[in-house]
Amino acid sequence: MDKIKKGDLFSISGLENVRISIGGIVEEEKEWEPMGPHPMPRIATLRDWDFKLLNRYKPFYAPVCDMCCLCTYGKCDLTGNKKGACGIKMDAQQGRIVLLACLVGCSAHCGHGRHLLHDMIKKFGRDVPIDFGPEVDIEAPLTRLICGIKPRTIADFEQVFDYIEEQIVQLADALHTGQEGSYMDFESKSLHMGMLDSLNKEAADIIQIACYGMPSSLPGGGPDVPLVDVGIGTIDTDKPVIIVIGHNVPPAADIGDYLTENELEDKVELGGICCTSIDTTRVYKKAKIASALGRQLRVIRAGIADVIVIDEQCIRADVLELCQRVRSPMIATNDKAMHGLVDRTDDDPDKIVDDLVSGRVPGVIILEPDQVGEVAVRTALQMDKKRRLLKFILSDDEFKHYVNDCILCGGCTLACPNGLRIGEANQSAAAGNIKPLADLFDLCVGCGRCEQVCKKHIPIVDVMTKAAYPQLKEEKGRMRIGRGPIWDSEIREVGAPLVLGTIPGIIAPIGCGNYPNGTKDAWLIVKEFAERNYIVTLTGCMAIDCALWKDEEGKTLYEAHHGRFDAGGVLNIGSCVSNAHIHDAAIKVASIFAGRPLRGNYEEIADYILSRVGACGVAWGAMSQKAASIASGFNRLGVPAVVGPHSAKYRRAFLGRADLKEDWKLIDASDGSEVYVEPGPQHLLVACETVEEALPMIAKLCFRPSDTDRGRSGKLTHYIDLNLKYLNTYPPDWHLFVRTASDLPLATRNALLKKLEDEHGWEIDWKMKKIREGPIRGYDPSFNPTNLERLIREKK
Amino acid sequence: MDKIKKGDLFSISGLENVRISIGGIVEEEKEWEPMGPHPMPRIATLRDWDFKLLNRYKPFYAPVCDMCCLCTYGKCDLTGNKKGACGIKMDAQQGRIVLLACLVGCSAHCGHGRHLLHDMIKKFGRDVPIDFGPEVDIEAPLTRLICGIKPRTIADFEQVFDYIEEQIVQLADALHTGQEGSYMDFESKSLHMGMLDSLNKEAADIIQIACYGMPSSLPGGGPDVPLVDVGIGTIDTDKPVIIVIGHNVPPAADIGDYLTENELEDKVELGGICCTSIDTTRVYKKAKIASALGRQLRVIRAGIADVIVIDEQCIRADVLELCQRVRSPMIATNDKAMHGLVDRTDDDPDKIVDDLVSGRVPGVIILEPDQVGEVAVRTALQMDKKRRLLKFILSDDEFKHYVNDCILCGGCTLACPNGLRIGEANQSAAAGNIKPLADLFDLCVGCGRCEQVCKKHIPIVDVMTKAAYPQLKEEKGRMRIGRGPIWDSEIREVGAPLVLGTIPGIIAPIGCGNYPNGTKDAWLIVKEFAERNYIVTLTGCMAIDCALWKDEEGKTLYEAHHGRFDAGGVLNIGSCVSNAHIHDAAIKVASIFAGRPLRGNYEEIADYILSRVGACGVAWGAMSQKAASIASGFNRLGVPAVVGPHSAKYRRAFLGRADLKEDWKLIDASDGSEVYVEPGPQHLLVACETVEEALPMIAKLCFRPSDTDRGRSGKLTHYIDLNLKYLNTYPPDWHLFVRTASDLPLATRNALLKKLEDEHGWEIDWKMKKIREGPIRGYDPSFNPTNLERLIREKK
Amino acid sequence: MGMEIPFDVANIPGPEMGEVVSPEVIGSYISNAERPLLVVGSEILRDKFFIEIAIEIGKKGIPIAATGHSIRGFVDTEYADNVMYYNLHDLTNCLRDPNWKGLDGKGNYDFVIFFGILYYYASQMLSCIKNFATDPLIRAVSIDRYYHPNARMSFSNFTPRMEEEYKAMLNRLVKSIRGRQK
Amino acid sequence: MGMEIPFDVANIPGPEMGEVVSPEVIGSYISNAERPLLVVGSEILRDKFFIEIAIEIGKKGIPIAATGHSIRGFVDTEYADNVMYYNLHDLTNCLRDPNWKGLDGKGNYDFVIFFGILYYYASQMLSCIKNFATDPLIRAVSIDRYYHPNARMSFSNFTPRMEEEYKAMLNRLVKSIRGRQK
Ligand code: SF4
Ligand code: SF4
Ligand code: SF4
Ligand code: SF4
Ligand code: SF4
Ligand code: SF4
Ligand code: SF4
Ligand code: SF4
Repeated sequence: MDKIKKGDLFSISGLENVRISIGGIVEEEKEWEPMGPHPMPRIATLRDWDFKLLNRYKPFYAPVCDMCCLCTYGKCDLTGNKKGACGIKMDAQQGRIVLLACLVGCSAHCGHGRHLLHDMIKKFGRDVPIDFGPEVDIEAPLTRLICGIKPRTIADFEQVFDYIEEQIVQLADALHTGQEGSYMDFESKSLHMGMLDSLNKEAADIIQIACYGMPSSLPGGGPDVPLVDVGIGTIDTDKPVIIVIGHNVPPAADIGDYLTENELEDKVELGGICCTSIDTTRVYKKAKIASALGRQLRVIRAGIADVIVIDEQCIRADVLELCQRVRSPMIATNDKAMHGLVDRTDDDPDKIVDDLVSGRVPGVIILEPDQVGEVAVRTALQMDKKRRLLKFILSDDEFKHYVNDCILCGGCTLACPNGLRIGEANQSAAAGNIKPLADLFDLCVGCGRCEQVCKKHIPIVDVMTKAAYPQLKEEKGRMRIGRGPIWDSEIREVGAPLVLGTIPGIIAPIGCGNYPNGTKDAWLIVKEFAERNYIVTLTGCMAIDCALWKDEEGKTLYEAHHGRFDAGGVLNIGSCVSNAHIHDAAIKVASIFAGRPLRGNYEEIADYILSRVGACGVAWGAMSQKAASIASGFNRLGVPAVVGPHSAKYRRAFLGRADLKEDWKLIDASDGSEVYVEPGPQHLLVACETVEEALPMIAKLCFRPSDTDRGRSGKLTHYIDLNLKYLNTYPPDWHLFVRTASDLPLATRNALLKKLEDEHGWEIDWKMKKIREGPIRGYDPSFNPTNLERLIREKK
Repeated sequence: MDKIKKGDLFSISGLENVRISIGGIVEEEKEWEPMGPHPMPRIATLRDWDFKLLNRYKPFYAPVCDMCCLCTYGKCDLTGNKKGACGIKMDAQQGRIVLLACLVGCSAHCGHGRHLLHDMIKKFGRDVPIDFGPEVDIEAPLTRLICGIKPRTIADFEQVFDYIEEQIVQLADALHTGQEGSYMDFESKSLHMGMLDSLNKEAADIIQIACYGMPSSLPGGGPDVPLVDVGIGTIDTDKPVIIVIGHNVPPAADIGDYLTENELEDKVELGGICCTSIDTTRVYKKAKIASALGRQLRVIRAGIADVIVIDEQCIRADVLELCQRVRSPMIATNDKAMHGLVDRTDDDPDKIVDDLVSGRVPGVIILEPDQVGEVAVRTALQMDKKRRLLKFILSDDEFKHYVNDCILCGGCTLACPNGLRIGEANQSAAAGNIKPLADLFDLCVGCGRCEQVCKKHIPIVDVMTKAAYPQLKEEKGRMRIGRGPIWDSEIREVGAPLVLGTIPGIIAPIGCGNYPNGTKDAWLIVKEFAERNYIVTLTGCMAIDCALWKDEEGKTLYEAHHGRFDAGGVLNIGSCVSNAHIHDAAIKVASIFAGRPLRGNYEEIADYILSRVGACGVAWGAMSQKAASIASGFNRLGVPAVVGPHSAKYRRAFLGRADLKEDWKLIDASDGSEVYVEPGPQHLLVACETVEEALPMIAKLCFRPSDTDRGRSGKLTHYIDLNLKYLNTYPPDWHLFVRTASDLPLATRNALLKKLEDEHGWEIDWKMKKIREGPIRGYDPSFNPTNLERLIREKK
Repeated sequence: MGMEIPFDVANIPGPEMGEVVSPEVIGSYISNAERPLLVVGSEILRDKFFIEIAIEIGKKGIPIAATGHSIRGFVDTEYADNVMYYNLHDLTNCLRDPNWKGLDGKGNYDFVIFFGILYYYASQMLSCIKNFATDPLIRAVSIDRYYHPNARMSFSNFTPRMEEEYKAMLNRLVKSIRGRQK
Repeated sequence: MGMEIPFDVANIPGPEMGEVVSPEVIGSYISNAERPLLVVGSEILRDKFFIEIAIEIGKKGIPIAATGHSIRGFVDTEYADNVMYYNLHDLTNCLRDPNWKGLDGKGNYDFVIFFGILYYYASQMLSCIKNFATDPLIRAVSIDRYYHPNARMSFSNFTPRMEEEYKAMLNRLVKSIRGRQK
């Protein structure tokens, strides 16, 4: 096998004139697992499963716009579910827009993954093995599940991306004017897109882990990953500072390499924003995380960067203009975001550095990651000297001038996505109290819309930053670096408690920072569930933002909690692409704990997860198109998600109807009987208005029909308790989740039984402490819930 | 070579445990042509070329909406080139929306092509040869040009689609919030997308020509293709009628096969709408073309179809509802457009037919094309009997009732994309004069928006159809079936006259039917240029619509003109995907006539075409996203396009500035000297308000710097003449195109020289009949224009 | 079309935008509605006054769906009559279903008043109702200090300086609602 | 925000929508403009009256760009003073460039009047001017029988029955324009 590799060319006698290229070397497949029913599913393959989900969790639409402007028959007015000129109705149009968002999100991950794979093959060769150490046997659960492939080397992911790309284009085709007419089919396509996206993410993260030796189950990985600094305050601005922004780590990795090779690790700060920063800490020990997306504008404007290196995604579109304003030269490293600059790939580094330092050009493009390190570092070293005397934080006088200038016209408030009352805060500041203004700093998502409309040309963002500067300088948190895959051995430990419900759930706060109320919400969500012994798995901006806050003892949540995939753990899985490992954990529960076949068997595994794995995603600040496709990927796999109120602007939710009995019919796979169950999980995708509402909702979405009574009583405890704590009252629906007395927490069982009797008219056998009548169904420990007829073992 | 094929598995001794699959068999490449500089270009590869185009033809933006609603940071107000929350400015946002449109358009063609390839490989095997007969040697100019591949069998297109799909996803990635910030880079990406789309189309059409033996240069093909019936009036409703709609021909082909095999060809009518109909006539002799897209709603509502078969693209999204209204059962055959129906692929045809005929289901999905024929035909045969007595055209009484009911509220007019004054026409009809209403029939684009807002619930479309019924029944045209590739031998004939300018140009009316003023415009455009000895090459809806009108002798344009690729020809190239052959013709001029290297050499060929091949696309009714990507594909290759006024809603144009001398600097490749030239072609993409304006504009965009004086004088003749004919005046800029007296048409030379002297202050040597001073440049027959420095042969 | 600027300036949904009306107009609609419903959100907690307004409306016989964590306000005030926690997404999803049984099992509502809900979340839910709860028609209005184009009727924007005027509007509203049998 | 329905009902561009004004308001703006330009389109050909209106405006010293095939109307009327064919796309593209030299080589315009242009094409060009011709500001207005939200100022929609009213408006407009040196 050493001699023949994919991509090889060899000749066969008699065919000298022909070169034969090896497309793929397929090892005997029986070796690991027989192929399941749905390898490499196409659009229609899993449509039945989707329709099952969609009939229970009916797509709910809230248009952001009543018009459609996608073709020149339009604009069309679709208000009131009217049809456009092409015949599309408002509901289908909303499904179409959701598919569009998922398309863009999924393409971002796929585009990134494919790009990464090209670069990694170029740098490390095709044969980098996929081997995550002794604790991870199932290296790529989603790849096995969806593609039916067991990747051995990174090159094996070529066929994965081939598959994804083909499917993405097929789905994009469906967006064309005059194609799909049914919102149900649009949603099935969005779910397909979401599934592809989950696969993207797994591929991308596995490739980078394999190539860069990022933490896995090798020593120092998993629960034992080290902590890194987080926060603007942790960047030592006395040194030259390089800030990397985006999602694609190779250029940053090259900077790290260059610093190491040139013994500059302690002389130059390498900090990052967004997912690239998380991944940089996985490859370069001294890297720091300046901030998540929400602070990007302000970090750049604060002028701390002596050079800014962007790659792709989650970069402000005006980054070049921002950089110029604070004289930070910019290096663009990716063809998706070239910002009109000149491509200097392969040019002489001396010349490039000179052009950047002299200010002859505001930035350059270098598309070869391995050419970025030298240019970035040398530029930073020189710029540091030049920029040392520049000040970008407002002086006290300037600040005073600006806040006094404000005429309270309210224009900024109308422009602000969060409706922040800046005028009033300015007024307070003018009167000597800067606290209201400083308090806005964390509520602000750093978008800059306010400044553009201010008739008094007040640089509002700078004014806010100035007011918050003392606290900003102290923004110093700690975070675990991204650990990557959950270990098979961990799954073996927690599989049973999770399915039985005794670990109440996996809570996965992921994604962006478009919070309604600042980063502290992220912290509170993690804290509440970690302290209740849920497993909390984070990725992306939420993983960063929750690290900014500390408890009374000065500890961040990462410091206060262990990093094991076990009760009470607070795990940073990694960047956005790493959240595939959360899917993977759920899949591995089905596979390792329950022994379900994995290969090409998506439907069965999703059915298993929906019915039995009490996991809930939380995308409190979800903002991007990626978040749309990520959520759709979780949803198709049977994992619900709670999102913040801005997410109502995604237009679509998946909401179950607890009041419709027919919607909650499951099959007992043991005998084929139909069972009406409690609404668990009640929703697949739902927004909450405030974090106080979200906390009990998250707990609620961890109920599963398979819960044992012990598990259910634990989940009920948290559900009721979180309601009492944050809503001051019992939830109106807690009784729906009671099947039997032993479902009730022991400590409060009597009181709860009494409530069931009094408030819900249930019949209680007080002698036996049993419920005689009331519940939707009784508790049957042998209940084997499924939505799939084909899984019925024996028809009764 | 017979024994080993791509996809084959074989074993090698010692490696018994391993199966090796053949990925591709690469024949020695030297065989045909050395590889050029840019095979399989990626996003950044041709960016320099794009920037050259974009600096001359600066992107012009006209937002349809001042807001952005693409992520949940929004909606953002971008009015006045403000930035959104992500930092994107209005101009870049418009570029982004254009890229999005091109993405959807390109994906539609790619999705279709890939889907077709799967089906064709399944049906015909991988080895169907690409062989278009003796007159076509360069079988796939775009594939050679862009990919550097010479496809031998249809399976070779797998790598073409692999490449396109990867690039599409890379480009889709760039749409994500927080990526590209420069409108120039968005446009470069749109041009890349457009180029990919041209490749898509070539691949798709070549595959279907190869598999179905559609016309090519084999006997009966090319200029000799037969004529078919076009128009609602040609469908014999006394027979069972099957109507196919969409773009993917295999299901329709299967219907044709079934009819032939069962000797039902004369018993059942197979008609089509949109491109599927064009392609159906290429595979089944008795097929008819019911209409282009603009009549789709009305054809369905007329109730003539006993069964409707849809595949993908350009199908009304409410098709199922429309079918139900007239009790036409529907068969969906493509996973991109499933309309919420149940997938019955592989189900028993008896059962399906029975369910459809009984009305138990309104429609079914059958995803295997080869299962469609039987079901469609048998259903039509049975439905014909059931539907025979149904009437869907309004009775006289109903008509009277409705037109009387109209209260002239004007709601319909405000809803109508063309602002048609329906109320007034109703009023006339109520007063006894139905002509105004009947006249609206052709102006109407058949969108149905008016009906939905009518407070009196007048079925406006039916009312209009009733009024126009007499003329509608007489809508009987004739069209050549799509001929596919232009022959190499034809190119050899016309290469010189085209480049020298003595054939004044190739006019390519293509695309949709969103005309401002009805289908007759399409006819006029073709007529005007064909009669002036331009070569007129049509595809898609314009090819259909122009066939609806006849001259005084009752001849359609296809009947009045020959079908050769030569002066005065009126060619139906085929469906939308066939318009790749128009690119191909231009490329072949560069390759065959001028001997430019083709392989992987896009930039040079595009440069050649821009400077020398007087071709102009006309998309008078461009409506869809495909039209956006098609136009971008033409533009990147150096072919300008004139579009109708609705196309201003595409948001972007590429407009040159005749008044800016610097924009028109070319290089003389012979010696490297810089030459300021006349603005030819002045625009790459421009909308005209009326057909009267468009006709001279199209002529104008055929000027090329390489024109010989004889060629130029011919082009000038037509340009001036069309201006005089349609605008009653000389064009204000005709003098810009005069380099020397011999550029002026002989017949009017003196008068024109006089005008130059009087009106433009030129100095004329009246004795020598020469121009002494005035022109932008003199005429230099040896001028070798290029935009590419690297093509300079010898620097002076 | 409305004449007010949406509180989120780009929140322009299209041709149908809510009217700015007086409290009395809304009051009279509420009074004449068959089955009105008051939907409150967490912003009512910012001042006891707003909870009291909600309760006063409730006391006129109008059921209350308390969304977000607004239910706290009622619990703390010990008002429990005809008020029930509901997630706003969930509630709106029910509202768009003509067959929904309502909070009391007696059927869906015909007039819905949004009060104290985060602007953009409320706006989206109003959009859902406007576009999809059309048969039978549910009229949804806002009595917040924001102009809500997706509502059928709405107040205009109030700045913090106009808090007293806003409160006066609410008082006028309460006064103009006819009490009904609960 | 405007109070009129766009002639194409879904043509709602966003927060900035043109005002509906009287002919005299536009007339006074034209009179006070530094460099006004009248842009006419093919719809002026539907009635001799409109060509005459354009010519009357032209005679007040305002240059005319004749787009579409409207130039026919001037040629046929033998009016050739300061009128020039221009493609509308091309013209708008020039207008958005502050350095454009104008029809007379003397520079760009500050006030542009659209008249007789196909509704949706005009609307798009007005959108370009509104969004991009901001520095220095070009004000573009419409004097067509349509409400044009992308124009700064516009008339409201006229139905065919109101043709006479519309013509009267145009007469009032002409009267209100102060003549100027050509
Ligand atoms: S869909 Fe978005 S871009 Fe289109 S009109 Fe509505 S707000 Fe504007
Ligand atoms: S895609 Fe359909 S709804 Fe949208 S603008 Fe085009 S015709 Fe109208
Ligand atoms: S930068 Fe902050 S305060 Fe300004 S509009 Fe954006 S979120 Fe509001
Ligand atoms: S827009 Fe400017 S002046 Fe107006 S309230 Fe805001 S900060 Fe003050
Ligand atoms: S979490 Fe969201 S905002 Fe943050 S880096 Fe990832 S995609 Fe961007
Ligand atoms: S993509 Fe940018 S401009 Fe569009 S809504 Fe999001 S933040 Fe606003
Ligand atoms: S169907 Fe015809 S008349 Fe009716 S709105 Fe559409 S284009 Fe206008
Ligand atoms: S909307 Fe109906 S009633 Fe009103 S003018 Fe049109 S056809 Fe007549």
